[in-house]
Amino acid sequence: MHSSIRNFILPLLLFVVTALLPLVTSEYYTALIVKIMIYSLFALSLQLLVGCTGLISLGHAAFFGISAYAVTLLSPQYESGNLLWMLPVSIGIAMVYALITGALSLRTKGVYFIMVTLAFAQMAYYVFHDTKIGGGSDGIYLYVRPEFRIGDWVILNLDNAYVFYMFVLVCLTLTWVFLAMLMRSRFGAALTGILVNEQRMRAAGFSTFGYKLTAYIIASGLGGLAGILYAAKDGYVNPELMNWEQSGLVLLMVILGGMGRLSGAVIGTITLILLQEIFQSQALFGEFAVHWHLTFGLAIIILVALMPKGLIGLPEQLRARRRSSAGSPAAH
Amino acid sequence: MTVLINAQGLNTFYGASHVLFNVNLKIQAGESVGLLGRNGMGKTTLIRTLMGHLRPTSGNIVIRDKDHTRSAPYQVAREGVAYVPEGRGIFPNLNVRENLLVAARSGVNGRNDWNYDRVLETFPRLTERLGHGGQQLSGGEQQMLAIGRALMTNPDILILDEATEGLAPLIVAEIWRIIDTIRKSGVSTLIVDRNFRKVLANTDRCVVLEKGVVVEEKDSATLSKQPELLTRYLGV
Amino acid sequence: MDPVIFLIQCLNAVQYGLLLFLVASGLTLIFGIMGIINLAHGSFYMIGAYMAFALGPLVEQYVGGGFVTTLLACVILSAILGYFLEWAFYSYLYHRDHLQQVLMTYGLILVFEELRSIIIDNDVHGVDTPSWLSGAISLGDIMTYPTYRLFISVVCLVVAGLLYWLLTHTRLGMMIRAGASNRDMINSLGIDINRLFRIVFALGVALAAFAGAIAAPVSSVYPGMGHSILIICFVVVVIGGIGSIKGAFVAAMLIGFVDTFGQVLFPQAAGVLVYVMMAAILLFKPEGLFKQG
Amino acid sequence: EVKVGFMLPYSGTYAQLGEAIENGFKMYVEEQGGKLAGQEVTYFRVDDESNPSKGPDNANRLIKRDNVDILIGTVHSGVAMALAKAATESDVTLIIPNAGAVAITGPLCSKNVFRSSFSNWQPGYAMGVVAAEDGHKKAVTISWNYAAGKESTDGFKEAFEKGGGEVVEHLTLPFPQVEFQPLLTEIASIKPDVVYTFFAGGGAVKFVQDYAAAGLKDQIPLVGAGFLTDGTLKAQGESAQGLRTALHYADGLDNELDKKFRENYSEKYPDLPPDVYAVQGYDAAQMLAAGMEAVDGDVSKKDQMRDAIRNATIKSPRGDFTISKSGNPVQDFYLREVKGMDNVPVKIAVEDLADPSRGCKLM
Amino acid sequence: MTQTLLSAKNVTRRFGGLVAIDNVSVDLDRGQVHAVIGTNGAGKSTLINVLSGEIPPNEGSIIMNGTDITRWPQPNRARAGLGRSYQRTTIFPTLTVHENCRLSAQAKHQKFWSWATPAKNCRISNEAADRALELTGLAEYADHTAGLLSHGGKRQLEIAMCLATHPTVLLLDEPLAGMGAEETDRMLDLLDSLKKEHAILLVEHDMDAVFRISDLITVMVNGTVIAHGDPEAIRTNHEVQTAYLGEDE
Ligand SMILES: Nc1ncnc2c1ncn2[C@@H]1O[C@H](COP(=O)(O)OP(=O)(O)OP(=O)(O)O)[C@@H](O)[C@H]1O
Ligand SMILES: Nc1ncnc2c1ncn2[C@@H]1O[C@H](COP(=O)(O)OP(=O)(O)OP(=O)(O)O)[C@@H](O)[C@H]1O
Ligand SMILES: [Mg+2]
Ligand SMILES: [Mg+2]
Repeated sequence: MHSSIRNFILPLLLFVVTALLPLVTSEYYTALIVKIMIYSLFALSLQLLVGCTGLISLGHAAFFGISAYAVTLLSPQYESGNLLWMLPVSIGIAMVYALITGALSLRTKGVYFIMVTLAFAQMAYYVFHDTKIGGGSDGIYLYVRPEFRIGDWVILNLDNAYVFYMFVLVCLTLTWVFLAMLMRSRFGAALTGILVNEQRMRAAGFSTFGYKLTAYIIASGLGGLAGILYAAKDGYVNPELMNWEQSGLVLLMVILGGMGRLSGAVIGTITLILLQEIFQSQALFGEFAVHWHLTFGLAIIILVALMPKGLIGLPEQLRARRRSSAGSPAAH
Repeated sequence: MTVLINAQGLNTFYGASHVLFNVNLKIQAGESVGLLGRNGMGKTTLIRTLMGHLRPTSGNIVIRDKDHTRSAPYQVAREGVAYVPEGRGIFPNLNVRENLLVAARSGVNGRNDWNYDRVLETFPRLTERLGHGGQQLSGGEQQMLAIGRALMTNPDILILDEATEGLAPLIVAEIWRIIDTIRKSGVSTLIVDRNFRKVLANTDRCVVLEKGVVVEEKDSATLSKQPELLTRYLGV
Repeated sequence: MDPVIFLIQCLNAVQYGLLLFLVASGLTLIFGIMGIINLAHGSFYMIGAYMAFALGPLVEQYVGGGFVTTLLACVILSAILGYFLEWAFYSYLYHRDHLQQVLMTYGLILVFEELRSIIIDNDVHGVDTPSWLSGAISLGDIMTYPTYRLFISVVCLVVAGLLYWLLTHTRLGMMIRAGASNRDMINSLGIDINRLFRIVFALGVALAAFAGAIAAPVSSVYPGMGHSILIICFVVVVIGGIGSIKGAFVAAMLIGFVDTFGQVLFPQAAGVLVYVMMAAILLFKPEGLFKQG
Repeated sequence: EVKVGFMLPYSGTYAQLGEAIENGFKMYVEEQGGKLAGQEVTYFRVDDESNPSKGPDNANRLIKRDNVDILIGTVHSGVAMALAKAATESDVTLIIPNAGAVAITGPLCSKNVFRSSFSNWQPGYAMGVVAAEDGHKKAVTISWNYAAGKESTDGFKEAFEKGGGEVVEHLTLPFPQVEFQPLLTEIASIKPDVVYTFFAGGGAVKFVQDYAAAGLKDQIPLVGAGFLTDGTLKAQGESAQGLRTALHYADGLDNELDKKFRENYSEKYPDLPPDVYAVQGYDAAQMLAAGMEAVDGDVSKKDQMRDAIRNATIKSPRGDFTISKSGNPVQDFYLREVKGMDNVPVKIAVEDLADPSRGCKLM
Repeated sequence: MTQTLLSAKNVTRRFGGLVAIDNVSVDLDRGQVHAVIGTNGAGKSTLINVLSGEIPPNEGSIIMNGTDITRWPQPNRARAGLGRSYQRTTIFPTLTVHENCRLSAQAKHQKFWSWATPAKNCRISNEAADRALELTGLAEYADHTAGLLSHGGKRQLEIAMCLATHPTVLLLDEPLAGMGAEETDRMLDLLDSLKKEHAILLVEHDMDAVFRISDLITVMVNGTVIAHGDPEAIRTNHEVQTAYLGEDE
């Protein structure tokens, strides 16, 4: 009984509540929730790499940006594009880029991997920044939100704010469910094994390269999905979407939330975005809100100092503290 | 004879699991003590507690009349305690020569018996591999290096946790011979080794741990004449 | 390209490479050898530059010294800052996941930038070249080359040499490297690793700040200056092979050449060339050019 | 009451500009007694961090959270693009006090978007006219490899080649790199008659210093869009003396309004120079005032208000200017020369220069 | 009627200038424990690394069941039935003991397309894991976190993980190191029972154990084979005594 509440009823409740939120919150907060959901999806996709497989990528924004650009460029200029084919194609483009760059970057390990992924992302960045493909450094507009349609029958029109909200929510939920199932499956177990000790996995008979590459491509595809949603949300894409700072931001979300658990990515995202929101708020901080980087930075430092396992480790940490007041390994 | 290490009533935890229960251990200067017990009984834990890597929840550790219960490992080491850990702890990114030189130090009262040349004389195999990184050594070579490195600190007491693991019989014999010389030169030793016969033969006294409790503490000579005890505690 | 211009471009490349090395050298120490992923390194560079800007007049007024005194003051102050920061922030992170350092240092970047904006301002400032170095040498028929840039190059070479010697030929260097790979063990050998790391960290910060201060007259000081230098420094360290001073030096030179000639020969692709080079090198040498150990 | 939202950079490279714009704007409002067309003005501000990827969200903070009536922003072109898009979508009036992206008043122009500053094309064009008049035949242009740089140098090229010269080479380096030495060497090897450049902020300081240090300053005249020497003179020091640039503003214009503006501004913000950014902020407020006067302060009459702005003549410290159909100022561009800490006007380079606004459907 | 499951023919491996194994040939037959002993740094672990595919040989070939597998990557060899243990403990420290074994066992049934079924429900893998733990005497620690085991416990787990993959050829690198007397006995019994079905290569420095259990012994010194034969021949071989065993105590 207890576990079924935890595993089924609670998430369902959460879903329903989130789905109903736009009815009570203002337009702005609805948009904020959409933003949080998109970034959560983005962070989840990175969690698959960083927390679940141990592949720390500092170039994940490339896929976010590539798909965002793809959907923008594929859309006809003055009418609504059809996501039914644009969605898979845009994600597919990101995945093809992931296949090529992943096959190359996975030859390296550790910090070297971090830097190679960064390099490939910067290449994508400069392609869009320095050439005219996508409007150069100024970026380009997606004038009309895309929709799902078959023939003339419009299934989902994302121009409607609530439809879009629900669409993002469903994407996020499906991604979560998909990743949760994935991580419990044999494939996921193998990823965990690679995270912990790749050498042993190979000795046992796992071709780890294939696993890592698959994980890399899946993560990129999901990152691309987030990018598409982002482009649809704002109708504007810019090369900065795939800059290393964007990659760094989503990495921070994962680290802050805690690594290895899906909820970590989401909690990290929510926290980071809300903190930014709060410290920037003139209503709360008055004139000092201009210096929000200071308060935000300090908040991050404090969070790290107090929570060695990220935000999701917090309950565990508190329980452990209550249990044994002393007698841990000496901290030298 | 002066007491070098005197640990009283040690209780050590890993998180919530209680591993050492009221352990007492006293080592005199020049004395050689063996630590016996099956796998997982807490031998390594006891050593790490003595070294200051783990902090006991209760009990106290006195080394040379100074309280070191809450000291950091480097403070303990500076009292002339050298440690060859289980798993060797070689610095993989330093070559053999550097692994040795980084540890070089004269002993507590300025003794300088052990230096680079003497260590290499003792382990000629290392001489051939001076420029190689620690990571590239064979298992046995690493073990020699770890012992050599500990000796470079000119210790008064040498703690060997499974120091002969992975060594060829010839070398093992050599190491026991060295332990014997070290012992004869007045350096105390605390030895954990799976070859209990050798331990018994090379120590003055043995402490037997079972589930974190000291269950036996006897002269090595006496203990070796009591096979029933050995069977009970070591399963042989 | 005519040969004179080609030679001048080579000179530019070397000089840029040397400057890059100087900035990256502190990072080599902290990141490559101590294993701390310190994103705030760019901020230390920025702090050094701003110190040179802010302290210059003060030093002149109260101490009476010139440029060298200012540099010295920067180095000392930043070393103290580094020592304090290690104690206050970094020392908690060694036994944690490496990625937590990334998060913490990110927080520090924000704090430093904002403090800079509050304490100094958001303006662009120039720092004067000391008069005894303000001359120029003529190159080709219409170009000249400032003496100060040569001075920087010489300083870079000296720093490179010192650092190489410190790390590979002194016991301190061995201890640092040993401590980075196994803190517990070096501790067991009687070395106070905490203090050692604090000192090394201070040294790394001082190096970064020194680079900022000495580069200030040619780069001027401006908000966000630390930001732009950070990534390229990581690229230098990684291409060279983590933990290798020699590697960092070679990598910085390589980048100097690729960047210089890239801008001239392939202007459209100049932005990506460095990254293409890094990717290519790492694909063939997955551990950088001169991996340690 | 009218709600004005500032979306400006308050941190990072452009923070200083953001501050100047806000100051200028507020100063005009205060000169009117804190009211525009009888309406109390309340301000909201958001730091845009000059980060386009946060642009849409930041814009929505003001539009949706704070429900502002008027948007003022911003400095960075990419962010301005995002802002223009968000403003158009929510039909909020936007006055851009700096960003010069040509597209905003070109193909993307919209009836709710105005600019109180310039388009990147304009200063380049003005400078090109002068450079050709001066008899230069062979020019090299240099800028970062980004849209603003390209647009500015294109403007220069258009005028310069119309005047009989030729741009032989367009040099670029990746944004925001500041290692100019290789390109300076390249310039020395081409030996053009004149070099036109578009840099701003830290890049401008360093470029001017390096150009002088490389010994090129005395050999090949350096000209540029005015930002090359605006707000950067103190840092550039000796190396900027004598440089000629084109901009819609200069220090010490022969104009009563300007004298008063500078006096008041210096009194109010003694630490800050009365620069072109402050003027652009000041004029943004004037444009808004002109619009609001026409509707008696009822900002909900959006169309009327916007028409009024389009038809207004603004009495600016920079000299009077009108606004084109695309929303961009039609204004005089001055040729200025650096003397001491000032950009002294030499002459009017081009009178009433209008951006061609190619592709704008409102034209 | 012995059946050779794995053989190395004239294998050489160099590290820079160092010849770690020099022209070594070994045959592993079903039903035999083939011990490789030798001085430290003789190249025993390197031999295992080359056989298991961890590193490629510079020269020579490796044949498994009549197939040349010299160019096969390690995972393929493992799936073909080559199991190995490591001299330096190589386990999954953050997983439980049981999960360690289950994950190893799963290598034979990867099915990474079946994403709907949780890995922990894989019956075959679970059974293989249970059996491996039973055999190595770790059953009571099944739920412990592997990284928190004592050194000896980890060594046992190392073997259990190797067994869980159901290999036909076992390459064991010092399996007895770190084990207490009791565990040693158990392990030797286990090897004895396994050898009927498997070919076992045993690298070990515990001479009592080696002589007790092995059928064939190869002795290496500095990368070359100096002796090869049954235990009695080796024990009395003078060269082996001076190079490796030391004079009988
Ligand atoms: N880091 C740890 N966290 C939790 N428990 C631990 C940890 N390290 C060891 N233990 C447990 O503490 C007990 C004692 O371990 P210890 O390593 O001291 O045994 P040992 O006597 O040295 O065994 P061995 O002979 O196998 O080395 C074991 O049950 C082990 O599982
Ligand atoms: N990756 C490597 N790079 C360079 N040299 C290596 C490498 N691996 C092993 N060696 C060297 O090759 C030789 C053989 O090593 P190996 O590990 O095979 O010895 P071993 O017989 O297993 O010894 P031990 O019994 O001590 O474990 C040693 O001298 C070792 O230093
Ligand atoms: Mg132990
Ligand atoms: Mg070995």
